Amino acid sequence: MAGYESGLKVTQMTLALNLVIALLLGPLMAGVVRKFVRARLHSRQGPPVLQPFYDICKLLGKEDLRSSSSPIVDFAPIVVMAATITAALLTPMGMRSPLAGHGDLIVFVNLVTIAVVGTVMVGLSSASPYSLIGAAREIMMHIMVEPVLVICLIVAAVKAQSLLFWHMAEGATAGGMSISMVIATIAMLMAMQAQIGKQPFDIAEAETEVMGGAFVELSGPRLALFQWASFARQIVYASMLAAIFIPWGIDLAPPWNLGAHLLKLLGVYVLVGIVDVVHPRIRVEQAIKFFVIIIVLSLIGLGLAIGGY
Amino acid sequence: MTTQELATQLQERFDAEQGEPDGLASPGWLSVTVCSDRLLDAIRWLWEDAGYRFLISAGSDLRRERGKYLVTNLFAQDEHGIYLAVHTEVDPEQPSIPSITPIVPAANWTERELRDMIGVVPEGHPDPRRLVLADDWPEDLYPLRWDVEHGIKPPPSDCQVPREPPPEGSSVVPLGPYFPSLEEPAYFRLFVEGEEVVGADYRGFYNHRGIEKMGCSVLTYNQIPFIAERICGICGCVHSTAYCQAVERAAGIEIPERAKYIRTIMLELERMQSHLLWLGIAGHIVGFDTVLMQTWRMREPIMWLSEKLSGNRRVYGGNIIGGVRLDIPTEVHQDVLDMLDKLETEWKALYKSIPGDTSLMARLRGTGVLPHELAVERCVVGPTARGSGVAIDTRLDHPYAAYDRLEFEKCVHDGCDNLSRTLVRLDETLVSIGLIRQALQQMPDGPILTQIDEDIPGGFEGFSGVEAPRGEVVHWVLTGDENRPTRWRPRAPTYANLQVVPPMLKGSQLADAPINIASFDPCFSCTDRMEVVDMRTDDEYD
Amino acid sequence: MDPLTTAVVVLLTGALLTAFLSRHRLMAGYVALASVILASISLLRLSLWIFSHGPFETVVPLLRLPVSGLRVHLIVDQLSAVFLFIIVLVAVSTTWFSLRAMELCKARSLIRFYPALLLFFATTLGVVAFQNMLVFLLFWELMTLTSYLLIAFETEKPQAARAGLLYFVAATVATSLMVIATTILYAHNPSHTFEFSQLRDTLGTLTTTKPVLANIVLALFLVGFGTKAGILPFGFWIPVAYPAAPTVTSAAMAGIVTKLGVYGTVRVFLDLLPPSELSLVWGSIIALLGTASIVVGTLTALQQTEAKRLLSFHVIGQIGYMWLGVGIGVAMYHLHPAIAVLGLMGGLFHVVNNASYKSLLFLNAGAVEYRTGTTELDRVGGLMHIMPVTTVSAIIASLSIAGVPPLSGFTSKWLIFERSIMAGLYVPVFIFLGLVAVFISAVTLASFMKFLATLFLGDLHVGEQVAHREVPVSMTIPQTLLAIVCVVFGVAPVPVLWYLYRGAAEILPGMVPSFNSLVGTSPFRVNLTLLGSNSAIGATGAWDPLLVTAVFVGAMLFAYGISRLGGARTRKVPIWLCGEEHSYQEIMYSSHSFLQPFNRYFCRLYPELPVPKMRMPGLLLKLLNPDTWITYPAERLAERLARAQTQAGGRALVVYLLWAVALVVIVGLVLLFAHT
Amino acid sequence: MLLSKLRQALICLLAGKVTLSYPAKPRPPEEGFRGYPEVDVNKCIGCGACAAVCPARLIKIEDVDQTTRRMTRLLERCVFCGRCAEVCPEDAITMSKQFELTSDQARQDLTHVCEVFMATCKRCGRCYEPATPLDRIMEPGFRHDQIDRGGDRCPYPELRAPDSESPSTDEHDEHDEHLDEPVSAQVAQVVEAK
Repeated sequence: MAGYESGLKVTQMTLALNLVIALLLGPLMAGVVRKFVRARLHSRQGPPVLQPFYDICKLLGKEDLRSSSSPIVDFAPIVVMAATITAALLTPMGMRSPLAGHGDLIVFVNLVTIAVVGTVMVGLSSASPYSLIGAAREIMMHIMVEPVLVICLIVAAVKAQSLLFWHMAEGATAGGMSISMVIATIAMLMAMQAQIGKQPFDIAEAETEVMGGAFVELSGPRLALFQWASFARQIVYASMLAAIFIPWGIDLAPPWNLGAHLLKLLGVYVLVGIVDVVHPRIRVEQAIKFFVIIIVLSLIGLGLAIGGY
Repeated sequence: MTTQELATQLQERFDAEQGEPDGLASPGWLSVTVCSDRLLDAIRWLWEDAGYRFLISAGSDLRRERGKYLVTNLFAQDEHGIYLAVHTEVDPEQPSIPSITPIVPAANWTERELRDMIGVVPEGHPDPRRLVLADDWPEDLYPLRWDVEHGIKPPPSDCQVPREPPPEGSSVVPLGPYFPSLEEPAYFRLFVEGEEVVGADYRGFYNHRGIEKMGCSVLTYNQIPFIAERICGICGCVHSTAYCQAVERAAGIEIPERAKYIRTIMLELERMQSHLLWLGIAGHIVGFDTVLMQTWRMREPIMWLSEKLSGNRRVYGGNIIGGVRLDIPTEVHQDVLDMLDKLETEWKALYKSIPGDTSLMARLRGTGVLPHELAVERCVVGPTARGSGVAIDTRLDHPYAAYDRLEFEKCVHDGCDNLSRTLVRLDETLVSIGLIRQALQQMPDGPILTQIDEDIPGGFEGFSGVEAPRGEVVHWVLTGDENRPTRWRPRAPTYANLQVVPPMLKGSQLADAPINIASFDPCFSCTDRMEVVDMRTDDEYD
Repeated sequence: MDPLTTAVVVLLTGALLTAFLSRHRLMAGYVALASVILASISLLRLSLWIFSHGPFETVVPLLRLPVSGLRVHLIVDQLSAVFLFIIVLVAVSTTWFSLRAMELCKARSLIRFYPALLLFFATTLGVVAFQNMLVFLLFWELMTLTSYLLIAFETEKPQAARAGLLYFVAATVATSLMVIATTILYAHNPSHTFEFSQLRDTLGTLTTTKPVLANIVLALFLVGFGTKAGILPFGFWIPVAYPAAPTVTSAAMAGIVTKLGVYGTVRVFLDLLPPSELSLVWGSIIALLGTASIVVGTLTALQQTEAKRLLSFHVIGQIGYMWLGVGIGVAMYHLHPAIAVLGLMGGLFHVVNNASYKSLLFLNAGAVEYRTGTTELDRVGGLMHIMPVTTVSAIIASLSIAGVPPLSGFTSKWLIFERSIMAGLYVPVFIFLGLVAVFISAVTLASFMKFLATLFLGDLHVGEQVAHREVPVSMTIPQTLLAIVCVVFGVAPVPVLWYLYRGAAEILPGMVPSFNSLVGTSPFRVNLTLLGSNSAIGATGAWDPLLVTAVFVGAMLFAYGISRLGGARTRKVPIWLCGEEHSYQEIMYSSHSFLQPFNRYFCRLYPELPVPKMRMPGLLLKLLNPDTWITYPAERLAERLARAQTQAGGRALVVYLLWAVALVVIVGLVLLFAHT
Repeated sequence: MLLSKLRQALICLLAGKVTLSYPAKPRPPEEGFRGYPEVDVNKCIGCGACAAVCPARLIKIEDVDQTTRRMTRLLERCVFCGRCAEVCPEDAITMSKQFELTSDQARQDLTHVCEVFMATCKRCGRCYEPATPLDRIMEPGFRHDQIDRGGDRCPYPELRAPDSESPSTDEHDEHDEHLDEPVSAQVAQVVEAK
């Protein structure tokens, strides 16, 4: 518990740290993966590493085309970004998160649900058939993937006997990786692949089928906010996976545990990148059938965890 | 059954006189004329009993020459390698002809085009909507008549082409005209319930550019091959080869052996790069961008090689009436062979990895099912047909250029779904590699172009079919006297394949619609035929 | 006279007055509203008094039945005070809403509606107030009768009559089962009274001496309360009754009747049944039934294409959450009190929240029906453009029922999930129940996205003759009231939890862990840190609504700042449909095809509800049809009286009022005289 | 499943990076490449063979007056088939290696007008182009007696004396019915050959 004697001083510092990691490291990591994993496997040079930042800055300046007059369309991106930032402040990124004492696993899951709700509301509020179909697919994927996310986190909670993140970060893998934690990690990886919309689960925003799904009618700063929020969400999921499910490096001294966390983050990103490059996109009902299997798998993990393995 | 026996049979049954017996008739070609009231039973006999496959029908305005409209229906008999043209003359005062679509469903589009282009109305056609002309084209203006001047721009009229309403309870999801998964403008209206497609309606010809009108009004014989080559962005050489062969057969010109081999090599080169391009596009549509990048990387050496051979990556510009313009010197052979070996090794590695990839199989196997009967009934051609077990390949059934001197077999799979169509294309690429190797070995020396001394005589028919990467390209030419053909009718394979897409889409998932359409490798520009505005009339073009 | 009886008396007089004023619909409405508000003021005063002084006890002279010197104790303890608060909240908002909403059933005169509504509220007070099982059952049956009148209000509509009959039969069967159970208990009660205190001891002895009989009694009670609450196998009447009833009735009943079912369960299984191994078994059964009804109710709601039917299936779904919370409380009390008390508080808090947003959702559906005449999801859309207040309240209600953090639904679901996971450490089955609840809360979110999308978002398309105006003020105020309640309970849940804790501690025997030990002692009691079982780890769960909401709002401002950074201009453009124009009808994505792949895969699970066809012999139908033997004679009598007055020269209204005042005075005298 | 994935990944990695950062590192076309047709005006004799044979019909020949012939080329529609270079008797047209021809004022940038000074042909009165009438006369193909070698440069057959027949499809050229059309203002500004 060396790094965790939280005085108010530590929380201010982690507040800034979490924000920086979520908002600035997110696009950077996406750029790194796009260049060194995806482009390399495509045998091409790949765009510059800061390309995501260039995209966001360009979009912020571009004209905002409005096709539906409902106020939800300009309110939802702000809510999605806010929910993602709050979730980022909740996740342990190497050290104890700023909102550590003020929110637990269920709060985190529901904050992420707000982000999905925002996207879906934007998709539903325009009359274009592509955005409606995209929003419907987003909901279906969410229904199937959120339970897997929750079950894996609960496996860690059961191992750590508590729902608070810094307990889980330490307790879950205290005695080394048990069987249930391994199963939970695999299931969590699959769920993460779907939550951040990477292949083979890039179904809600399939550009060749529904032209970007819920985002087809978005442009300008609103689209920039959604893209930045999705980059930040990728960091949140990856650091959740790295902090809780990958055991090493949590109890080092302050500067080193952050370094260990970033390393683990990079590892998770590369793994996700490789899986993303090597798979085509599967259909919605195939994804639903696939995730039923993943839910059963994680339930088995949970059963083992309760049994004490 | 040779052409002569067929001619006698048609003679007694439907008193069809044979076309003028000139020495120029090439072996597997027969042209007969039938009067319009005996036309239906002739076609029924050909379609049901004699097992003929419908190709295309062409309407020509011969009022200056014979004072009549001429409607030609073209058929092919693949076992015996016979092409048959059934002509019917229509008098201009009463321009109508009994529709053959109820008997031959594949003739649906061509007969609607007859009505659009020269004003001959097919009586009893199930779906007499306008096909080729734009919605706002005036009602009574038929572009292919000789008195309508080339390149006119009539004021837009406001007649609306009725659209098929969606069935009860389903909504319309438009796929096109400008859609990420279609490279060219085509407009599919998918009727969707939830994620399931319950119906589809196709409205195409956004890219119609009136090339046939150009062919018979402003271009000369030797200008057409270069314009024909630009009918399709990917498979250009097939069109120019088919056109040149048609004119050569009409005028009885014999091209040198070496030119035949060079044409064969150019056609096979083009087939390889077209299949590689298609596999990349299909991978991208299914979301598998790695396949796109890798196949287009393998394709690049072919493009460099064709650039070295012909001076242009894609539009070789090699064919001209009487032979070819570009030669393949012996020192280039070694480069070609090295490129082929490298491509073969990489292609075999890719070929082995595809069946094992379960997630790719999940998207390809069992989707976009085109049953064998529907393929035969709608006279589908090329890999689309060979994917549904229909064993037709123009290179073997109706040999042309140097194909009769090379040994290879047809690649036929009877899975009837996207996967089997993909496997057909993969096999064909390997076959093409083998063909080019054989052609390079057997290629004799000698001239590549016969000098044509006198003008091409008017009034003769030329016909030729070439196996393009997407299917059988057919060009029918009626030679004219002012150094240009009076009627030139190209038909791209997608023209036949697209008519089977709406029934095939019914029942599939919405997510599969783009890949099902792409598995036909549609080339919408081919279907619409390209045009260049004439410089001299200084028409504004944008 | 004690506040409870005054409330009941006010409601009774209100009922009588509205009966007479049924000719002037608006006047009757205002009188009903006035009486409800008066009753609520006295009830609120009573509940505040209870929370400060402990349970309120008086002997009600009214029912001094001569038989065996039976003296009836009216005891309102803190648990009942909580339910009083719910009844007040729902009664005020639904009556206020009904002022203009009843214009929908113009054909029917209101003589049967307002009296029945006020009687219904009066009987619910009775159910909550008495600690005597016999009186409890009496009021329970009266509630069934009055609610039957409310459901079968539009008897000319066949499905309303059928729904009423179905409800009446189901409720009566349930009550008869409970009567049987009470007689068994009464027989084994040495002191032969129906008081809860004695029954508690008899049940205690019964569980030890004759466990089989005790189980039967508990089973009967479970079925009785389950039917009224709407738990899966027994709640089949809800999807038939609520859509057929006028929206005001379904809002009132959804807010109160199902909650009283939970009240009954808590009374029997926590108050009467001493905590023991048996209560673990029964607690698990309750939790299992709850989870089953969560799953099936919500999954079936996903397929519905009619708004009220969708909401009624969600009633079954939400009741599941309450029973899950109560189940944890019942099962875990003897094993680990901290988890049990918090689980029970979670269940009760969900009861309070559900009362607010469930009736709000029904009011929204009523507003949509009032303005557009239909609640079919496909035929109406984009109401956000003409009904902003209803849309905002619908969004708040939908988000809070789906459990989105800053709103009230989340806090109760958070408590229930958290405690079910912690309980799972001891009794593994609870963890899986909690997980199923999480899975289904996502499905609830999906079905309410569909509800919002088809009714409110998207482009406006309503019937031609629909006026493009918001619903009248008298309907928007109750909606905003309930929406504010949802938000306030979400952001500041601790005061409500404090009252719930007092209510729960009241009925739980033995030493109950203190509120601070359960919920942590952060400043202003804002941060709920739930202490786990082994104190080595300390807090196991944390939820700080105020701070997280503050951070959320700060992040929203930050995001708004970013979006304004580029200074981009906005421009109106039509939808991009790939280049061709399409009419709206062509591309409208209908609601039944909304989640079609998911529905087809999952929802074959629960086929359409098998509703029995009721063909009753003519006589019984006539007997059960109240119109023939109560309403019409009363109406004719009232008319004759009115006509007599009008001949006396047109001062009818004033005479009415005189009559009303006279009646009140007489009733007051009787009560006063009897009391002394 | 995993085996085929690994094999695919292996193919990709073995191939290595193949893309160039294009504008920085240009990709030189192969030697036989047919790019932008460049006309050497000095060699051009204004015979009009290229105009006759161009598939895109983008060469317009006008005789401004008795002594100058203007050849306007709208090269934005050129299909780079190389027929004009192949047919030109004087090899004045060569296909360059330049293929980057996109520009926003494509009409101005790619319109190439060359004026050729011509002498008048005594027989048909049209002008033809010897640098100086005397030394050009010795050029092959300009002599009246060498007509059979298809050297008659006169582009207007119907104006030719009826007896000389030189039917060859390559050189065949139809009458240009728009000859007397006024030159549009845009093309009028004379661009001196590079």
